[in-house]
Amino acid sequence: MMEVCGSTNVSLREFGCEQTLLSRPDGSASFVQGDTSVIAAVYGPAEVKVSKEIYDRATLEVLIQPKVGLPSVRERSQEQCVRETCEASLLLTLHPRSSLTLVLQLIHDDGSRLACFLNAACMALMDAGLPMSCLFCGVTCAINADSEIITDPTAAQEKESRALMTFAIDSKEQRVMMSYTKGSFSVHELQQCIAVSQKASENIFQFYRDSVRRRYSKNL
Amino acid sequence: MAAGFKIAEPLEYHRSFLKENCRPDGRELSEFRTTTLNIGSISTADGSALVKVGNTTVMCGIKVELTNPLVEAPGKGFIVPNVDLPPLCSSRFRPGPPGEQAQAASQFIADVIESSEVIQTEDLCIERGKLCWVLYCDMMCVDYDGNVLDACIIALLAALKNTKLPEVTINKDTGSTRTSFCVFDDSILIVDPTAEEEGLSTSHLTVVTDEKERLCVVHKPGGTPLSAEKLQECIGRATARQREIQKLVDKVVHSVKTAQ
Amino acid sequence: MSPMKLCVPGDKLCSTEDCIPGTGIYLRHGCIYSSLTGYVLKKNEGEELPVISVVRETETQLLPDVGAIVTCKVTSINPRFAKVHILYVGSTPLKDRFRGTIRKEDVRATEKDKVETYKSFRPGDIVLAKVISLGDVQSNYLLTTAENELGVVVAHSEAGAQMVPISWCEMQCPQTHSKEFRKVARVQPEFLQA
Amino acid sequence: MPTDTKRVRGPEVSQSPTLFLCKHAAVLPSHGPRADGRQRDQVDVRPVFVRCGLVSQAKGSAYIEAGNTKLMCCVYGPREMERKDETDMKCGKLTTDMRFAPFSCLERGSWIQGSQDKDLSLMLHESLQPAVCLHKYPRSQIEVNVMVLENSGSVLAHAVTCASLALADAGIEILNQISGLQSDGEMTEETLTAGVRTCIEGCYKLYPVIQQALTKAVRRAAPPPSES
Amino acid sequence: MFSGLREKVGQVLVPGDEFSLEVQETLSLTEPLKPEKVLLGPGLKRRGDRKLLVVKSGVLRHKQPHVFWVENHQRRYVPAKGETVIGIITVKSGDVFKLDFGGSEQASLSYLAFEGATKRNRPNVQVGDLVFAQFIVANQHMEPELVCVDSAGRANGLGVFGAGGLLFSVSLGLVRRLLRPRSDVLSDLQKLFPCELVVGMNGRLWVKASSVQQTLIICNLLQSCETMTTAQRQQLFRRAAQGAL
Repeated sequence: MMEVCGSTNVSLREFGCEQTLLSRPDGSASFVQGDTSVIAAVYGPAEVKVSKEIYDRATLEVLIQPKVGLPSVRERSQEQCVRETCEASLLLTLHPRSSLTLVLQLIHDDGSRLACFLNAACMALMDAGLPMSCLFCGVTCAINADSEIITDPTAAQEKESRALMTFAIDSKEQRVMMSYTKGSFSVHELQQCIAVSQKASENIFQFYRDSVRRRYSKNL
Repeated sequence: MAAGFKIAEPLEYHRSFLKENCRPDGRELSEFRTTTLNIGSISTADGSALVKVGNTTVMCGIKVELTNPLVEAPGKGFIVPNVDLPPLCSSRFRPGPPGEQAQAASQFIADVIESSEVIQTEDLCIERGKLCWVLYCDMMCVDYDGNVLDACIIALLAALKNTKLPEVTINKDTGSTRTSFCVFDDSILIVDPTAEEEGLSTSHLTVVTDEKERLCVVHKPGGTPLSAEKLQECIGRATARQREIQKLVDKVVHSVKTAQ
Repeated sequence: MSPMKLCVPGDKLCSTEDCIPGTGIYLRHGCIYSSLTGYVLKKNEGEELPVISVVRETETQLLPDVGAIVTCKVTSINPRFAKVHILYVGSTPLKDRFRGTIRKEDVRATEKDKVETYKSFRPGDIVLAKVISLGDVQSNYLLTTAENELGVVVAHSEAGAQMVPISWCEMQCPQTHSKEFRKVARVQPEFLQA
Repeated sequence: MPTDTKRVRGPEVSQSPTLFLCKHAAVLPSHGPRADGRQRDQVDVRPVFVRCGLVSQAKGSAYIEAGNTKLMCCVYGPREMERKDETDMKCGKLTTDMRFAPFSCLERGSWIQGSQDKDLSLMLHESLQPAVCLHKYPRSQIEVNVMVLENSGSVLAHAVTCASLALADAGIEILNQISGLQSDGEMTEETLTAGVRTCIEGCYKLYPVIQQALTKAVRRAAPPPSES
Repeated sequence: MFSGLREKVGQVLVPGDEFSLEVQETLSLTEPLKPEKVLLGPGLKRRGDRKLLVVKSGVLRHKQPHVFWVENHQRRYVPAKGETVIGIITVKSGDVFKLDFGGSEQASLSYLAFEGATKRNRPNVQVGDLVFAQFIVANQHMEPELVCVDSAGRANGLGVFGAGGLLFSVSLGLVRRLLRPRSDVLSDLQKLFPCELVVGMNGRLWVKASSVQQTLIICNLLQSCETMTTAQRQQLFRRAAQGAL
């Protein structure tokens, strides 16, 4: 792993999470990062449409609902990112010919929304008890005009940034599962951002573990 | 019965090739397919280009229109990129509105334009707050055999170079090129995947670089995780590819100019 | 050898008095016309007149026909039937997906009422089968494996290894040596090699 | 108009700059040679370039270029019926889809298929239906997709030609090659028959071109089978 | 043996946690020398020969000698052979009924899988009926199959039921708590009202008490049990017994 230089800020905003907050879905979670907030709901394994049936694994669908209005092309592209990340961590072959649906509702957007979608998705999948080979989390990094790296930026910080990167990191080896970038940057900056995200992911995974422990505290 | 093996066990079939460091179509792991480019072939469009990367064929047509700039961005014009994957190009697409893949591709192209600053939207403004240009860039896939995003970017770039705006000059000095990679079995990297290889691989990675070899987009929509070293390897390959494509585009644009 | 004659659809080839119509052609007003682009082939099959056909080397068969031997992949099974995807008709690969059904009573020729689909096929198996009917509006192509040469040709064990047939109803995993039940086709060496 | 959420959207209204240029006299001269120098009332077909089997993914494909009109057609199938309830046990189904690329006309086309496209699809279907031996493809469908890359007149006619080429290239049994020509304008009965006659004559002229393209494609695809 | 795993029993695990199944080099004298096989329940998967992977979040549980599983609050039921569930008949077709049991596909139930049923003497079962049945086929490859007879051909409590009662759903975790031997919730409930209770492993419960009111009270009590500690529950039951609800 690369050395994280001293000037970069690995601080993350305050997190919040609640599992099983909805009664209808098979699994649900809300995830809050600062003022950004997302609710995720998972349905399945349920019956699958014949046209979408895959004979040796489950079919996963991801739907992202923006705060207002209909989902647009931007949501579609983020859906693809979330879906493929979930597909890589879920053990889909254990539920062949069935469907999984993940609905992500944006409650409030104050930056790092893709990261928040990923975190909410992971908590909801865990809540639904779907078999997963590892956990994943999302981290957004912004590079501002002074070439400083800001983790988990707010909407205002995102706007001022020169480049914006979101990574999904897996819990096993802290490798990059997904990357989504905007703006231009050097190779060195990319490597730095990845290193920072990997460091930040440790905090998030610890947070995951703590909130699951809290949830099961009654059963201990 | 080799053909039987290919259809019945496609993954095993590809693995048996990769073991030998080659691919079913005879290419090496890091070898691109032949790329050809033809520009200005559509007279009804203001700029057009046809790109073939192996079998994959993408046509980009640009239509230029006039409109009013937005109140919140009075000094900016518009670029509206859309990728169309019609049922014509592969049996996997159905008629009707664009599917998820086409939509994600459109968004990707829009991101590339914004990040690489291929065109400054400020340059498309004719009179501040009153009149500006809108460039409708439609990329139409005619033959879908993998790596469509690469072909789309090349087509877009070439078509933009081919576009002439009446009485307006645009500086289009930054070009950008992308390179697609596929990850097989979590560890083997291949470039310029065909449709079949795309379907079997576990992860995709797309790197876009500009002329100054800065990175514009590093897009990896999920899939199996990748270490930082592998990523570095991909970026190195992408910059090399960028130079090749730049040369190709320049050559074709130049040849068209001299022909006029 | 003289170069073969090429024809396009609508070409008049000869009169019905000269040849017996084969494939890739149609009859109109006592004449034989081509309905395909391809090579004109005349074959003498011991009868008075030669059989005339138009053939294309690439794709001879576009659709599964009754009586055709097909190669398919099992996609799902339930106690009454197995659902398959047809991959090949004869030796011609199909570009598009066609679905077929092997009903429990069509799995084998003897002791039909003792057949258990789960002991005959598993999802993912590659099966050789024969088309017995095109089915009806609601159903798929109906297939049978009730012949010695038909049945499972490639199967993977629970451990993931390709299994070796040991009898007409059992296969063995080379790794764990566990045996699994299948309706095994009589060994066809060329397929196993691949 | 409902907003299109499935594409990257631009400004709500925009005009083509050609609207602001002064229009040249749009009236066609009723005598003398046509604008591109071809003769009136004669079988003077634009030079046609035809090629088969260009699209790797399709079962059969064809590209036609006549003057500036450029069309592409792909044939997929026969494949399983998409909708189970429409399955016909005796006869296959032919579906046609004809679309214009947004940059194919002088006016930028909308993304959503207009009624014109649907009408053309239907007419294309009607011209092809009788020629295809659908009874040979029970319970399956054959899809014909046409994409107009550049429109400079006679689109439907060339679409028909192109589609029949692609069908033949796909190895789907058809009774005859069809080619189309179009003549436009309001017609009296007399000029109509004359028009039809010139069209038929023109089609004959097209025929060898088509034949050549097809045989070339077949030769490329496969060597002649040995005579046995 | 499996000390790594043993240490974690009763603790919360999350997907991705790994354990080694390596046999220790120093064998303790108190444990038998013969290497024993570990039995893995829900939430645990073998990875290769030596590794064990946690795939679901929850509390690790252990039963002698070497049975381990992860207990979690899953709501969606995944069928397993031998489990008994409450299903609703949805279709009668040919020789089988189709049942909805809340899983990813419908289960089949043969006409002949009822006590005393023969080809002539078909059981009287209608669409919409509730059936208490046991899985004899339940795996990822096949359509699940249910029966209403045991291996001896007896009903043994299985079959059609449910006139006048109330069917509702709870979490799978609560069902397992109810079915535990000497279940505390169940014993508390028995003290309250006399009632009939059918518990399906698929999270469906059916209750019938002497009056509609009592049925509804039991239903509400059971549903609220999920999120309560033992003390809270006992207090609630006491209030119910006093007629406060």
